[in-house]
Amino acid sequence: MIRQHLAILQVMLPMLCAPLCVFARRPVIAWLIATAATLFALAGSFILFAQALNAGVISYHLGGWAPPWGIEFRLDAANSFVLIIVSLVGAVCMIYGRDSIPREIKSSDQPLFYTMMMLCFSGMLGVTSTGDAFNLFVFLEIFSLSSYVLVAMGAGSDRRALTAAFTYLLLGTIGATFFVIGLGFIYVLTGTLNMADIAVRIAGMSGSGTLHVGFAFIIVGIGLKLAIFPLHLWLPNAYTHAPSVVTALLAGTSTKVALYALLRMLYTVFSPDLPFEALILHYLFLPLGLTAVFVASIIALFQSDVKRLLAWSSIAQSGYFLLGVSFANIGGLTATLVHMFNHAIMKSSLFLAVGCVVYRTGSCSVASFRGLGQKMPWTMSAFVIGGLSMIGVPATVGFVSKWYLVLAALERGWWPVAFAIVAGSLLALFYFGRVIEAAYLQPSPENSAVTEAPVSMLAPLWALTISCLALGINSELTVSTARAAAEALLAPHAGLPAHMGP
Amino acid sequence: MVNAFTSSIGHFNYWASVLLMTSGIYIVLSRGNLIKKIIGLNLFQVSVFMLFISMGKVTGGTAPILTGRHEIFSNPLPHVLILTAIVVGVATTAIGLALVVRIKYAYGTIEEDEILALDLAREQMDARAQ
Amino acid sequence: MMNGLTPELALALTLLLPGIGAVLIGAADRFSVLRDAISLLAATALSTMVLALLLNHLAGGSAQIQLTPLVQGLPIFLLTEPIGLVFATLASVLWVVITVYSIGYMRKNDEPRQTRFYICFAIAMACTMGVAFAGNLITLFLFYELLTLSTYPLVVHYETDAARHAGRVYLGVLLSTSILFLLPAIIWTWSLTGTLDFVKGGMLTGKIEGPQAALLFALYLFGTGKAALMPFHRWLPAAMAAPTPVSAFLHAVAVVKAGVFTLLKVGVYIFGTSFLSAMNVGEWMMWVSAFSLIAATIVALRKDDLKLRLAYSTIAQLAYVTLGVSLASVMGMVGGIVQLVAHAFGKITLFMCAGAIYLASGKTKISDMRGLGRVMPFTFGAFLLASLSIIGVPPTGGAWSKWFLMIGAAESGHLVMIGVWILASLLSIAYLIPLAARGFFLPLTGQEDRPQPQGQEVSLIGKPGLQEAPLWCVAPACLTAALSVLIYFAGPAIAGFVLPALRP
Amino acid sequence: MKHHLILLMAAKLMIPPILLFALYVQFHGDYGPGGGFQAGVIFASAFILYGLVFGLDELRRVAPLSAVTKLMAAGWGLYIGVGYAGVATGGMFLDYGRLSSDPIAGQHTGIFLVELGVGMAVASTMLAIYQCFAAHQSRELTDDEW
Repeated sequence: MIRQHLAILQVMLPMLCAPLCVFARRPVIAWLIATAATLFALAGSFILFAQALNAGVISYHLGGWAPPWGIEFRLDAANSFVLIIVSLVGAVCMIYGRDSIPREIKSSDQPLFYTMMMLCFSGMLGVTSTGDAFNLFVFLEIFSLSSYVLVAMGAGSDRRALTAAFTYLLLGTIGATFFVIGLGFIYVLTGTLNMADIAVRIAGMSGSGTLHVGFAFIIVGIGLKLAIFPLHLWLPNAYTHAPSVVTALLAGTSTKVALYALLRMLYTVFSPDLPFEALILHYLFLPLGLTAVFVASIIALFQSDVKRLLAWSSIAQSGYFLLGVSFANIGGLTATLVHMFNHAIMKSSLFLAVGCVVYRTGSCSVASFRGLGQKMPWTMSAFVIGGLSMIGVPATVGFVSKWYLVLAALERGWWPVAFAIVAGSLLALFYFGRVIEAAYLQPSPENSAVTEAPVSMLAPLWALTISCLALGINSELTVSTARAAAEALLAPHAGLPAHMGP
Repeated sequence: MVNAFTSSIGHFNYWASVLLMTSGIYIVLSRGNLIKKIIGLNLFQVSVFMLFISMGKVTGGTAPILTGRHEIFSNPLPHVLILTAIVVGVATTAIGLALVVRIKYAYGTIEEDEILALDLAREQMDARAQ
Repeated sequence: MMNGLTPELALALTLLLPGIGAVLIGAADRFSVLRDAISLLAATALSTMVLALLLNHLAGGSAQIQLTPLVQGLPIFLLTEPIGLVFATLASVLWVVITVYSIGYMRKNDEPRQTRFYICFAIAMACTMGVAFAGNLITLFLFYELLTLSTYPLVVHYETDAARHAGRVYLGVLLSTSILFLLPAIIWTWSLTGTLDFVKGGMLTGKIEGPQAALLFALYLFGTGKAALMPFHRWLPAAMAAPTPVSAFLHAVAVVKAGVFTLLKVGVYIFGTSFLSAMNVGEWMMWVSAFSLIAATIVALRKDDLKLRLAYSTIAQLAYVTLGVSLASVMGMVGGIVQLVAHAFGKITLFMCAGAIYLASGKTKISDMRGLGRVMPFTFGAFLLASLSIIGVPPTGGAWSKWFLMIGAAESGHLVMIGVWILASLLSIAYLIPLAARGFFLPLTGQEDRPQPQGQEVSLIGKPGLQEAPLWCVAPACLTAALSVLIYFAGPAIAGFVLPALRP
Repeated sequence: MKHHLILLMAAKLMIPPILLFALYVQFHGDYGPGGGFQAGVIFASAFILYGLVFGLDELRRVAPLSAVTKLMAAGWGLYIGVGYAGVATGGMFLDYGRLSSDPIAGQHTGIFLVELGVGMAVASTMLAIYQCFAAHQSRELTDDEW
């Protein structure tokens, strides 16, 4: 029976655990509840993915109301793939949080912190699972609102977390509202909110001005959440000042979920054949993606705070996503999805490693990394592997991403873009080089009694690092999965009930 | 010409929304006071709510309560959606205000430029300490 | 083969043995004698394995291993083939030599971080074996990159500002070129042909032509930054900041050899000589290589620091191979392979001698080395022999490589390149021979006024009799010097061994 | 404040009708206009009025923040619990029809419980927001400011 309802349960179990955490008297109980929920979601997402691959689209009707009238959770290979990403990073971060969170959050706040974590988590899962555009907005807001709070929770150690959260709130809300405006136009045009149904109904309307306006609003709205290059302003501060676990969770998942929403809108709801969309892809996403890769990487070079450096690197990476999308072929889409998964793994592991450093040294400036190569060998070697992966050294997942992105660019015949992709990843060499050099080749400050981070933090960190290596050496799994997901995205009408077909 | 005029007047609800929307965005971007920013944000959101609700109105329609006396109902779905969106908006405002209160405590001001100046001073202090 | 030792197992062991060695070296951190013994043991075991594989190949056998796919459809693939075997044999034998030398050098100099040093050596060796036995381009690329990374700690061994700077240049140039040029070239090849396996006679025929083919070729040549083609040669002089055994290792055993080896593999198995010559792909690159060759030689002439002079000499010698590949003739390729071997023996000797001189006298400047040959006759004798080999005077190994290269030039009709080689050889006489000549024929002068070199034993200079470096350092140098002469007699055999792989 | 007799008396008189009205809106909601959102806000407004007139300390005694938070979680849990009840009885998530043997009655029960949950959550959220913000008042208001 659980199997049958898994599509909803794995979103709603964390949602139920959120209020339960409020009742927990001791923080550790809240932690247990939260961790159990994430682990359940992780197992569930694997089962769902297998189900979606084997049996096709899973459609779950909330309250028994059939779509397009009722809300539908609609899982195909694409979103169950994203579910795996989200729940994997979520589970790892929760396990990691057992020692890290008490260090950064007051114990009286901890149950509420876990509540927010659960809300954020289930919001992300909901965005990914739902097949209803308005429901997507609601889950997007659940996840965004809770992440504003989570970012602000970093105020315990640095008051700048508050302003960071405030900016995030302003821009995030504007983004969400843009999304709703766009949705309004689409609703006026089609009279439906079910995404698959919208796709069927707008098929012949490519000349409609309303459609164009709605499309533009939706793309800008999601772009704000995704931190597409000129809309990224909230991201560096939010990532820098949030608690370590939150940063790792957000870096690994929030932009991925927004990217998923973008892909869903681009490929399922609006079909990529629409001429205006091709226009946007080529003349907007391509230059923006390239600019993001270079500008953000160059800014990252000059950061003295490692978390901020990684945040800028995330913006650069979202440029890669855009590039992959702008290729508008199955290769590019596969590359984007592969990179989405790989980036989630490596960026989370990097942020977790930085979290270990913060745990021991209380700071994450490049200077505080001096000499850590000897003092925290496990943490720093994980950091090095993550960095190498970002650079794209073979046998790491980053290499696999680069490979497929370049391949897709070559398939399109876009030479300069292929070179720009590798050149951009090269910039990562320089900004990671600085940190790694400080860690290994500079003496640690005198009388520093830094020791290795506790095992409970190293274990999840290394779980990610090892998967970073393992999936880099054998990418069969990720790539075939991503390809299946890409195909699912490009086949919007698959598995629709007869009354909703084109 | 006349046609264009009537069609724009006919969509006056859109014009009203657009006016509110742009005012809201303008306030968010131009005001340095955080509370005013929140007010602008609210204005912006409310304009969207109004847009939705006015779209759901059917001329001559009434509330969709099944009494058997009326034939034409306004479309209730936008109202339902906006009810949800309003809740989201309230939550956003609450969190925003809570943040402003905390900022006031932490910085002693809610003017953006003063906060930035304080942050900058602190960063310079940190840089010198290293 | 031997009972129980299948060729596949031997092939796997070539990668595993250095790896296991690295782990054991790490475990024996506290016991320096045990640690050094393990290093030596691993090196010996590895060369035994490679020799076993070589014998197996000579007996007509072959071995291959396929592992997981790195990206879809491209497995990690190891395979024994003649060029790879030549390189593997060379590298593994020289590893033994360089290990012996390192033990002497590091102990005498009382270097810090010796355990890390040996671990990195072993890992780099495993990567070199991976490069040598790579059965497809992506496997080669994988181990090529890992080799860069595993030698980085060696370059920054001293952890001083100079070493850090050297490390930045080293990693910066090598990773930049490989990611910026080599990786796109590989992906391009893959998207053209759908395979990256090394195929006899190449696989690009009919897939690409004209300027595009030339561009692809240039990408490969510049992308292989380890081959130090100008203007991407800066890392080689920079890496001289490392201890001398590291320099010898980089120049003769692993890194630069892996670079030119990659070029040879690409030339032979990806492009194929017939395709290269038919498309006239290498024309442009030939001139770049010729420039690199002459320019590096001239720079070498002007360097007073012995190690720097040797570094530029290496750049010039590597350009021989690049030139050989761009000539697109079978004999040019053969010349490149023989040059790989001959240069390895010659250059390792030169570096070991440079280290020995430094150990014994503390001198690094050539102008200071007058008369040293009289107190260090073995070192300087070895240096002289190796110099002759590098110049290409018979009967040394270098003679054969020049011979084959010139035949290659004649075969492909680029007679002007013969002139380039002759010029370069003449110039190399000018930068190599004076050192030995000064050492032997000029008197030891001026050292009464000179302050004693720091950290050296006072007894060495200004007293009669031999003042050689420790036996552990001198003996390997003499051995390789002797070998670089012996290679002369093996030259045709090597050529005959690899020719079947080259002729389509 | 104690001497603002008119305010005190007016508030005392108004609060019970407000609460009653809130309950009316709440229970009417499952088959007519009304419902948990509106009722919750009205319900909370009674408490907020109490707090305004009698002071925050008094309000905290009546509705302590910790209890309010728990109530919030409980309301929210109730909503999701009803969803689970649909699953437990063999239907879909949030399928209230299954809650009773008669689908119509089941719908009634379901929406009633959901609205109750919403009402609890909204009322307590409003109260919590009020309490949190009011607590940050920098000084007591003086009489002439009223």
